[in-house]
Amino acid sequence: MAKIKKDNLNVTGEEMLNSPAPHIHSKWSVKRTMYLVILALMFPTAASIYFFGLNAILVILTSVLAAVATEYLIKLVRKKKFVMDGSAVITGLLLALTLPPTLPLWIAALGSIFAIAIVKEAFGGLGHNIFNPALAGRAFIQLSFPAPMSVWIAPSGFAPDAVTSASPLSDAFKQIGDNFELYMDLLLGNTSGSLGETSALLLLAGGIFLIILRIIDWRTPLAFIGTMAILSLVLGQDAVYQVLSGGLMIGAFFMATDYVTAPLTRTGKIIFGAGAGVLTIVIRLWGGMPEGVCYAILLMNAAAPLIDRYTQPKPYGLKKK
Amino acid sequence: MSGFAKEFKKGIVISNPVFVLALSLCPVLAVTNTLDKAIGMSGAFALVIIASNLIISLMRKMIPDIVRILVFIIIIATFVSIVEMLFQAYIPTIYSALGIYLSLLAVNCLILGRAEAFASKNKVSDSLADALGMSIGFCLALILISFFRELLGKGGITIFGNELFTLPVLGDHPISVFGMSIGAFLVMGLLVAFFKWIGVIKDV
Amino acid sequence: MSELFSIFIGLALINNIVLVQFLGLCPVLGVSKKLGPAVNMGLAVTLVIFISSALAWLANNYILVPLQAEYLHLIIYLLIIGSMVQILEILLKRTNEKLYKSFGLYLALIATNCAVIGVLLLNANESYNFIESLVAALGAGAGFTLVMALMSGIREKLELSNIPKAMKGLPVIFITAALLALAFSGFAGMLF
Amino acid sequence: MKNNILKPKYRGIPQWFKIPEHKLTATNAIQTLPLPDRVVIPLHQHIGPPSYPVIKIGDTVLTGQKIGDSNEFRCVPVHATISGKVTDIISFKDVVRNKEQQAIVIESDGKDKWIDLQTVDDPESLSNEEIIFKIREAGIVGMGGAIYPAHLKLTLPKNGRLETLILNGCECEPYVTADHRVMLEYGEEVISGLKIITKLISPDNIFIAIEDNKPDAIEHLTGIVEKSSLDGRVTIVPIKLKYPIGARELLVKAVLNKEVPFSGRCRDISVLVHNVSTAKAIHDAVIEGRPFIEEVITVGGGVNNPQNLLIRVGTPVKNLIEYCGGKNVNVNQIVLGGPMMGSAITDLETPVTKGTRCLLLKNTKVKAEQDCIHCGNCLDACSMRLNPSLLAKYSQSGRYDDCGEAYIDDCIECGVCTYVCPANIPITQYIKTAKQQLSLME
Repeated sequence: MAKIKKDNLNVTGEEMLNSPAPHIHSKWSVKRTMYLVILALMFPTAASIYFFGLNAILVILTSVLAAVATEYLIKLVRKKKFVMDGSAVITGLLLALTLPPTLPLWIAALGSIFAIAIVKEAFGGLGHNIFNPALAGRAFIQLSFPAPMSVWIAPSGFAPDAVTSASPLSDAFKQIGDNFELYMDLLLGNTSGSLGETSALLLLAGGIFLIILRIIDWRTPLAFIGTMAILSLVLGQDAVYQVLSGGLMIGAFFMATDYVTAPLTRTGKIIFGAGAGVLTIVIRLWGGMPEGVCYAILLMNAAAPLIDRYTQPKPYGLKKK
Repeated sequence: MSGFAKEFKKGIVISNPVFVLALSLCPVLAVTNTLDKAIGMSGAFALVIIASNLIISLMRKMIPDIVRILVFIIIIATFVSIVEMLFQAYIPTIYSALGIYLSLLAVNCLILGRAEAFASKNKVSDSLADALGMSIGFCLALILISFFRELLGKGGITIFGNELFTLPVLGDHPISVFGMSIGAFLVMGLLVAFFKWIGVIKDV
Repeated sequence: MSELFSIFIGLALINNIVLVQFLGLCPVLGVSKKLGPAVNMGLAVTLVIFISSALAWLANNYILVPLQAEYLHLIIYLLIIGSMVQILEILLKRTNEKLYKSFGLYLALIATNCAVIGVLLLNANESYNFIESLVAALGAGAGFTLVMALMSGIREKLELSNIPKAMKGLPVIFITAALLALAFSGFAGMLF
Repeated sequence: MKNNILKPKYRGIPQWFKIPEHKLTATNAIQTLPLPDRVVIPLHQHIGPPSYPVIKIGDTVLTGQKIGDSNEFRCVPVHATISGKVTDIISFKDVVRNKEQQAIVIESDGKDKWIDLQTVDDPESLSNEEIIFKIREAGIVGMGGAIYPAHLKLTLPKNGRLETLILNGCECEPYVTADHRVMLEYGEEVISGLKIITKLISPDNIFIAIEDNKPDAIEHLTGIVEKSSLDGRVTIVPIKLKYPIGARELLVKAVLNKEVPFSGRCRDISVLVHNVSTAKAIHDAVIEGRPFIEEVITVGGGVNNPQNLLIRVGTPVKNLIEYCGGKNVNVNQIVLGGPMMGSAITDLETPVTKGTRCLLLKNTKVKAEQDCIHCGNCLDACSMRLNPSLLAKYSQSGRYDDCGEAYIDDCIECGVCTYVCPANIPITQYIKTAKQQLSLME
């Protein structure tokens, strides 16, 4: 039995590629996804620079650069190829957007380093982390430096005279103003607060942009914000205020939808969002922390593998037992 | 004497009770936020393990096999109670800082483990060497962990009220997380990873 | 009532027995590879803590205090736990073979679990009354079971991850515990 | 009487994962490829036990003469597809089934002398057993991709019957237009084949499922049905085109809103699915007595002149490419089968076998595999409601038993998960590996 002779096999003598099926591929890629998220994050980033001027630019730059540099160094130490896939930029940017504008820059950098080195790379890098790096980074510096992490200034753009004021979620602020004006300020972002938490409208715009492009699933933010609104009403709180203030918008659209740390399944995403909503309201109303979104999402991150486990879709044709 | 040296060295490096065996972690992590507490705990640990190893090794032929674990626990618990009373009487600040973790030495897997695996089967001098080696290994690990936790979590090092030095920026803004349980897990994890990375610890 | 709730939440979430007080770490490191065994271990520990808390409170208040022999409490507690684990094992084996098979293995381990003795010592330190001791026991058990379940879920996911060589095994579990504790710090200062 | 038109009940994967159709050859009439000088006919072109040579090296064979067979009932014979001399029996690496097998090489004498064909005018004059025997002897296999022997599907279970017959005119793979052209140009034969199948299994309901991107085929077949004796018994179902709706599991869902039981067959819910080209082959075998030696194949992608060709089984790929004007310069990959499920070949002498519907030449850029980012695309896109990312991870770390517990048997290897994966993970390949390992363990 002779094999087909090799020499007359290939008419042109070119080597043909042998790769497994399928032989076509969609436009989806990790880089595309990441850069679209960065694009969506430009809405709140622009708002933060508009409202907090130079402070915002410095904090954002420090945080992003520290994140990228840390990732680069760790890949160097691990002798792995560094890919500028944008995930480190997202982590740095998201972290910066949860920080107060006047935070000492070295603290912002420390948060970024912790987020990338411990929360992400220690587990093997992108795709392997259990907790959202930006949120864990924020929780880390919140716990370490409670004082500088709760200095809030009124939005004054590039004007030099920053005035400290109460954060929207602190009790003092709850007394002021007539409701409609407060809502408008929260919506537009004309309030004190973390860099990216100010303008609910622009965060919503970024989130809807990602939902339309199918980068994120609408279920998580809807379940998150919906649970918050319903629970606020049930518990006799101002629902509009609870939804618009603090980090809920950025948390619901950009943090809770983080692929790596949220459940895979659709049912799981709803449970994840709803669970985060319940925890947020519990921490806001009864907890000692000023804001609950960050911890609520981190706690749900820990539960995500379990949620995934119990919400696997029923395969085609499988009869219920 | 070579047997003594071997058993002694084993406890410090090759099977360091904390980093390699990952035993008796609850006192290790709970008391390492300051150097003072770590040293206090190491002292208590050394007293209990040396005394109980000695007694158990001496009595090893008398203890009936079937109740040996119970007897070990009672012997160890007795020594722990004695150490507790000593600490309470002579160094009350450290006694109250250590809290329930001092009592928890009684169910320390390491002490019980050495009693069961070594002291009850070996002659007195070897058991003593084993206990000494384990104590020093335990002490070194505790000091290492607490050094980093105190340095970062307090921004400087203070031993028994004497301030040794303070870090420039962190002195004013210490990373207080390192004083909390999070810091304990973090430092422990990173230290074990570091030892694995430089090859001191092999995969178990 | 709210006081009891605070005790429960305190041990289960705020000062979680594993993540903040480091009690019961050995099983969290050892038996949390798969969800089923982890939860079984958690439930077994809860049961043992609950029963031994009751016995320890009785022993403390009706034997040790009247006799002014509180210095013996450590030895008494250890005896209570040891004998109780032994009795439970025998009872389970006689009555429910299936439950014994799923629990039995862990019961022996529980005798030296610092979570159990730790809760008894904490109860004594805080001088809780009988009901409070029981609630504290339940809270500690719930906190322990919760962490066991979360940890095993995470570890099943980590099994499939590409963890750096030096981080594999213990280090990554410690880091996970650290981050879990960080997440639990959100409950700090919670008041009802 | 008018045949009713039914709305499909299942619409396939979400819209945003839709795969471009590229059906560029839909209007190109089928052309007959000139006879090759040499054919290589593998002996195992079906699912089931292989056949063995019944001729010797040096024998002279006629077109349509049986050259390989075995006594096994589940085996189908293979036939000489040109007349000439058997020059060799070689060992042949079958890329489609990824195994080594025997193949018979025939050098053409250029005359294409056929064996005597026994024609039958009226299939009603034959008994069911005779028809099934004829179908087996003709070596017909399912043309939908499963290459399962047709006569086995048509043999009714003991004391059982099949209530529903679905004729599958869905051709969901991009580029492929072979079935589309068969329906347009051999419509009469297809319906004649359908009649024979109907006679064999006498189903209660007959459906013809055609995707809605082929309105001409729907219209054409409707016209023929209305003129035939089947008028009134057939329901035409226009299916929304979404890959992989042509797979029988999903077609059954779309047409009947029923699911084939897990690791079961269509037969378990009393359904029979047959491809339109199989129906045509059945007509050829029963009415014209011709064995299955010809098939229609689309040559698409990077050739100068994409075509639908009627070719003889065993023709080397090289001949097809040359007939279509040669390949473009930037082509670096040749795929036998569609772009989603086909196999890449590196050897232009590779013969086209039974059931191959497409030859695709394309330029592929290999992208490096990255780590899974848990985006859930594969989960959302999987028509079988599996968790492909988990299956791939289990397979990657060698945990094949866990793959089995995650219902890997349900996977139809359609390739959509891999298509939508942003991290370029060859999920389908991992799943295939795991399936292979699992079958080895048994």
